[in-house]
Amino acid sequence: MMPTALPFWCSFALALCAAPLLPGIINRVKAKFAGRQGKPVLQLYYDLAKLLRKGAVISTSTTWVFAAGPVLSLATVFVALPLLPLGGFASPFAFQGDFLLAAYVLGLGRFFLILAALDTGSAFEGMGASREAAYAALAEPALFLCFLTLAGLGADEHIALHLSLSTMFTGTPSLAWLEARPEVLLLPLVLFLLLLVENCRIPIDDPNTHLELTMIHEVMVLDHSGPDLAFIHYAAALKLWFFSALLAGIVVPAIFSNPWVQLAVNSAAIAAVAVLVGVTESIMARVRLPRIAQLLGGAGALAALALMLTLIR
Amino acid sequence: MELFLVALALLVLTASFLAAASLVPQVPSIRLCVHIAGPAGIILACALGMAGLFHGSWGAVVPWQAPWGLPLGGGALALDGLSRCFLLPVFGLGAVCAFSGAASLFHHDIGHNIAAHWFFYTLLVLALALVLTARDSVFFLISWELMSLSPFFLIEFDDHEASVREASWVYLVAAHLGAVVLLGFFALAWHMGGSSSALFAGLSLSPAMGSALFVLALVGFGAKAGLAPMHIWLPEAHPAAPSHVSALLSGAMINAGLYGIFRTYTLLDIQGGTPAWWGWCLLLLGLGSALTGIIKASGQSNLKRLLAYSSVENMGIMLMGLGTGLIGMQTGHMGIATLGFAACLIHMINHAAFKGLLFLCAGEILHAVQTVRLDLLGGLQQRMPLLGAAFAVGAAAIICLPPLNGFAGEFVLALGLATGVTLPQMEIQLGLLAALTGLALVSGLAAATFAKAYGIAFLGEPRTRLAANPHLPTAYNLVPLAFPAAACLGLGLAAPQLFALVAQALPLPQEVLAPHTAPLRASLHTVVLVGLAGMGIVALLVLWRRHLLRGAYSQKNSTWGCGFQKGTARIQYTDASFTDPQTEVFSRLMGVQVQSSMDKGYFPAHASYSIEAPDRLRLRLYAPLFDAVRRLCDACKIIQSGRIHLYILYMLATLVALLLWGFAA
Amino acid sequence: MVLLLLLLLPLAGGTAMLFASSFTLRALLLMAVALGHNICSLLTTRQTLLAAGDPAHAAPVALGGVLCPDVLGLVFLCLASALFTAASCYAIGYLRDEDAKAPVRRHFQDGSSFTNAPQQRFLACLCFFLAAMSLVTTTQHLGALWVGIEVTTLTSAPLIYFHRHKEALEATWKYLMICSVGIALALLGNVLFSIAFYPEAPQDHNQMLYYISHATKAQPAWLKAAFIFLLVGFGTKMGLAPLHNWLPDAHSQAPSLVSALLSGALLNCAFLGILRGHQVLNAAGLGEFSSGLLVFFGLLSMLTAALFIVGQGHYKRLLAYSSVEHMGILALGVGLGGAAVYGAMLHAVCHSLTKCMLFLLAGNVLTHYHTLSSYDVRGMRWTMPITACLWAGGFLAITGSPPFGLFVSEFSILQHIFTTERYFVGAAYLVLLAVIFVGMSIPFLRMVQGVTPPATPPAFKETVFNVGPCAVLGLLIVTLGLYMPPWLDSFLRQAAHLAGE
Amino acid sequence: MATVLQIAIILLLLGNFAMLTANRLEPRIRLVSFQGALLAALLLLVPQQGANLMHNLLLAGAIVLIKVIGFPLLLHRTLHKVGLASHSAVRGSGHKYAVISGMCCLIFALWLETRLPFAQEIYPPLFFPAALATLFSGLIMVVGRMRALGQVLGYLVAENGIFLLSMPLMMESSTWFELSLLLDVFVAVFVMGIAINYISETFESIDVGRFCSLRD
Repeated sequence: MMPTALPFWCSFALALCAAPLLPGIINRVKAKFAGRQGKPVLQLYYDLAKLLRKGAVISTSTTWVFAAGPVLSLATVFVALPLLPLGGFASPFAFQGDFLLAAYVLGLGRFFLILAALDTGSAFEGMGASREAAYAALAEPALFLCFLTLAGLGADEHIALHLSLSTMFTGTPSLAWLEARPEVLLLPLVLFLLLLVENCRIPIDDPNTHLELTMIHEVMVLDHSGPDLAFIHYAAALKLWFFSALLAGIVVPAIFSNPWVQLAVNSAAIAAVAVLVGVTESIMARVRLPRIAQLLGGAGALAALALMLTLIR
Repeated sequence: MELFLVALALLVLTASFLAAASLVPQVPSIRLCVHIAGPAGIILACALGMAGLFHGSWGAVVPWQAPWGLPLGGGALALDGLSRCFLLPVFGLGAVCAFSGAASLFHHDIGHNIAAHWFFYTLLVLALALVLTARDSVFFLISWELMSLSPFFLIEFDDHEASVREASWVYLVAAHLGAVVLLGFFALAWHMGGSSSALFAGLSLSPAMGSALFVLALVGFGAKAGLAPMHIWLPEAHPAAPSHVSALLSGAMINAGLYGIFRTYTLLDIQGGTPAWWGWCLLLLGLGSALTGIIKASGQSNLKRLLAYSSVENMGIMLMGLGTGLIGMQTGHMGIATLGFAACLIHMINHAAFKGLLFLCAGEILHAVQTVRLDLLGGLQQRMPLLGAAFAVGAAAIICLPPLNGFAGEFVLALGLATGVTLPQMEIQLGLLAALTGLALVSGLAAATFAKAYGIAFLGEPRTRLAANPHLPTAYNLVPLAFPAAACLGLGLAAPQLFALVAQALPLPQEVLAPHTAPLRASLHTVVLVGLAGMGIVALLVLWRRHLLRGAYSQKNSTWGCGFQKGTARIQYTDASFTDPQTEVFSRLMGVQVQSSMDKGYFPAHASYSIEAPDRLRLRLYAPLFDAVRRLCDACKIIQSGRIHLYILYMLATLVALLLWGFAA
Repeated sequence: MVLLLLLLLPLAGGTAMLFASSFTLRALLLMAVALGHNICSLLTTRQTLLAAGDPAHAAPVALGGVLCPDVLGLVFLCLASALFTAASCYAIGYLRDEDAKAPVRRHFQDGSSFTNAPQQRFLACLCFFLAAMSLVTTTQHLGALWVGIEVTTLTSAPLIYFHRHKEALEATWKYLMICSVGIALALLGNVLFSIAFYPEAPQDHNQMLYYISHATKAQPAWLKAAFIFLLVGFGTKMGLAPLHNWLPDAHSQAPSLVSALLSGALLNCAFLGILRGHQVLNAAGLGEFSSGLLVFFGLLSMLTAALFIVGQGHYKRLLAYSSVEHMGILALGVGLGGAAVYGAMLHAVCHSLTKCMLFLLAGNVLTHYHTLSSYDVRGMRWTMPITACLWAGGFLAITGSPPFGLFVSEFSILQHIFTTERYFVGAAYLVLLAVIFVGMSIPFLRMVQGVTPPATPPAFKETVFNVGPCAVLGLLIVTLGLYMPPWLDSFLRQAAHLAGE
Repeated sequence: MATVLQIAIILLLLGNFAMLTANRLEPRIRLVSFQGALLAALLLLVPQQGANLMHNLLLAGAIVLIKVIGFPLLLHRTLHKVGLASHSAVRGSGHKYAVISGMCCLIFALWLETRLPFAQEIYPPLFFPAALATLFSGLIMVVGRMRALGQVLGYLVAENGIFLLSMPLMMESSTWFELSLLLDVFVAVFVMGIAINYISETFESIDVGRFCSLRD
């Protein structure tokens, strides 16, 4: 894969534009499973447009931190996204260890969202913030293990940038499992689980419930309204795209000579991930909160297993 | 070097002035004089010292011979890259904390002997500077002990409180026990090298002797650095000390322990190469400290204790860097070595900036609200926006978020560990990667912990009346905070330059370093660029948001209570409830004690939930140990029974025993 | 002549003291004795050092050769002289205050009434005590040394019994009895030395010179037996465990200035007795035997001191046990030989100065707080700031922390332990020092820190007399920790050389 | 001459045992003075290397003056002052232990004699163990006696033992020294006597077994 700038930037533009589609697809799939018509696929676009036009109700308890939360959560996803090899094309920003930067940048967004939640002084938002902080901490080792496994696959210090997302997620793994390394198949599983955690989907979190006591992400943004809420929704969609792109980077082999075909296949894979999320949400129930930690521990263990198997070879 | 020496001379001068002033009656004119001259002298000396550090090449070794009057040892001093790196926080924080201390002590000190306080402060800075430059065992030990003892007098500033007395005692004992091990270390090194300064010229040793020295150094210096099983003095001493002192101790003094370990390693030349277990030992100890520190920190509700435990965590991260460097050296992988050593030094410098900032902020909170217990705070951001912003910067920096400075150190370390995947030996790969995973967990927990620290203390509604009406800090109080805050941001943006500076101090030949430093500098440049881009995006988004809201109808209202209309500050999440999800996972490790009570029935009128995480190591290991020794001693006191007949019998028995022993053979 | 004055001056001063009726006269007399003795001892030291360096100078000799000082003894002579000066300064203030109080006083513990011994007698004994120590430190005749030490016991017993209450009497009796018996054993040691050299005997009074030069002809078995008796005998007086039992009682009950002299000067004199024996055994090639015993008793004393220091609530007893510890270190240092002997000499100097200061300060504390229990003394730093400052500094000094002199001596001993690769001794030494530090830190800090108990009398006046000598001593020990004058260094090195370096 | 010497030595040993068994103070004081007399006799009997008769006579006179006359007078005076003269018997069960330990000491002294090389017959036969046993008996008396005066007597006996040991070594030049020793001991006993006076005044008893208020 040549670091071709044009297809990459096209993929980036696609991501920015098409990200709000993913929740729509998920909702549509869920509705189909439930036998309902469901919301339009473009519902989030309408919502965003409406929210951006509206004013905001801001709590008297809050300070600038409250406003910084949505802004930073959106800005950080903006920054993290181009570090990925979008559409299967190596990022022009790729450097050794960029996966660390991406992870920490996303962490920055999450940190400020948590603070914004605490800034309202609401008990419910504090609840969400506390859970978000704890589960994010537990998810981090699993994510790192995934990255390291992928780095280990191509382990050779003579390859420049062997510790870069652009090397990890541009088709090597899929080629590897095609070469009879089935342990690599564990990785999509773990990453999918992490996607569910990071984006607050069932079975970890239920974005549509009406019971605040059981929510994680949604309850954190109860007080945000207007453009703030729009930023948050959009950032969430972009983050979903981010993780879907990770998955797509693993499963789509880099065998296409035409970059536009590759872009198309990649995007299709991302859409497929959204469908998969929808299916999962439809067929699974939400787990109890104390089980989430175990689930994350399990994900970490699987990733560690994958890493060890990779290293042994 | 000349500037550095002038700085030392100025410190000596200030110290003697303060010593003289502390012995005369504390009349107002003298107090005023001390208030102004003491901190001013320290700040000036620190500024001179700082200038001295940057004067000349960073990596160059500049020796100097101080006059020496003792029958043992000698006055050899030298500035080299490593010393310069560790002196950076000493002079930087030394000045900032003196400024902050001067501002906070100016009004509050009736009855205290302020001159004595500043005297010991000056002594601490001076002794630190000497420790970091001494090149002779006896000189080093004397400086070390001065450095260990003077904080004791700073910590016990408010000695009318029993907890402060207890804390200062714990500090003193820990410091002294560490120093005793160091006495053994230096005496052994002297024996091995043949002279008191031989150690500092490098010792060539057998593996067994080298390892003995290494272990002694690790225990002795580790006690000062607050490494995991020996960290117990940190969470006691820091809450007790005045905050400007805590900041200096945590940001500069405990580094001296790390310096000792680092320096010792560079000086020991083991025949047949460094034993492999050294590096692993350091890495494991570092990871253990980091995890212990952060897990304990997350369970604390006293902000200063939390910060103290976080120092344990950060020292652990630095030690992990050192261990990684050692492993890299030992396996011949210079890239990993470079990254590891550099991570250690970068994180050390950065830690000084943000930990100093956070402790100073904690001091201002204490000053404003009279408490640093998180469950009594809240809403301070609204009331003290600048202080809150400073704390937010510190918190974001300490959890290593880009573009602030903390990220660079952790990035370099993680990269070093991740490079492990390219190594041929599987066990080394696994070890390094496991450490990286641990590091990820540590950083995740750190984020949760500092979200709690900042969120509960500064955000939301005030939980008490005092927090609602804090005693607002003056500009004099806030100005000192600006320096470390600026350092947090500036060092983050200057990460490549910082790395270049640190690289000159590494214990590796420059030609070995060169192929590994260039790519890393490039990476760091990209990080900075991305950071700048991110800041640009944030700025744009802020402007856009403002534009959007300007046109639209906006209003201020109280927080939505999800239908619960009588929202008071008491229904907010507290630090205990915030920690609850982590407590469920780590309760064993955290050692939390949960106290919850609730009235029976469907509509309990009263309920409370609080958690406490006392140091179990202290309560279950050290306290019983000390108690057992004491009981043993008490039991042995029976031999002094007060009866003169017995005493003479002892003499008789001794005489007969000696005669039997002497003539039986 | 100067040498003889060392003896005659305090004797004459003491006799005159018995007839001095006014307080001012007594004070002047005391200061005159102290200063005169100081000058004499310095002159003697100078003469001896000159004679040692250059044969053209005549070494000072007096009383037909009985008084014939060597460098080793002079170290202890100068110490005794300096400490006596400090104690006399303190005594003036102390006795003036005692005079001002009611003649019949209440004991602060059991409330029984007691009186003080007459001041004339007290001061006379103090002067005689000094004379006896001068004899001990300037003679080379073991018999005269023995007599001198016996006389120190007899003259210091009345000093301990200055406050005539039950505890003081008990302490005095124990001191008198235990030390008399101990010294009797030392006398037997002297006799056994003579037997070892039998039928030869020294023709003049410089026994040490004779013994050392003829040591190889002596019977080793008798020399060993003699050393055992000397060690047990003078060890009792010096306070080596397990022979130290009188020491905490006497030191705690004596007036503080007497404790200071006992601990700082007298114990050293007894140590000199052991050193003499060690010199002879060294010369006879039996150094290993005596060194082994000294190392053993040194460590045992440190251990015993550690056991009693931990959990000790009585601050003067604490200081007394600390003396046991330091005597142990001295014995250890001399026993180790080599560079450690120099360390031991330096240690003797620094310990004497530090301990003297601490005991004098303890006197101030006792005067102000009327209690010997460290639990009842709080907040010294508020009520008596200079005393508290010196007290805290003294604590750090006595536990061997820099920048005080004892650090240098303790470290040089430690360094020598490692140089001779006696790692277990080194480990034990370090562990015991650490335990003692922890044990001492608790009561010392408790006394300095905190809030003054409400029942304490309002103010304590810190005068030139009660803190002046302490401050000077404090200054000296800090100086010794940072700078060692070359003349002192060479002085101590010569002494160490004599003591078997 | 030698026979007389041996008899004196045997008498010395018997005196030791008598003192160890004696209950009352007065006979013990008499026994001590008897021992002093024996000492003076032995001084004249023991062959010495380089001393002349005049000096020996002088020294023997001093011994008689101090040990045979001085001490008993001093002690009796103290005894009367303290008021213990008539009812001085103490019922004690410790005496059998005292005798047993006395025997042990004698055995120990005999053993020690076999271990030490004696140059040119310094001591007549039995002299060394007897002297050493005297020393140890004195120490046992100090350990075993509850009353201050008893301890002083023990101290005197121990001192006598040492004096005995030094006897054959005396020579011309050391006479002044032996004299000063005697004087020293005398002053010591004198000071002890004063202390006993104070003890009896303060405690209304001279039982030092009660001295245990200074302890840890």
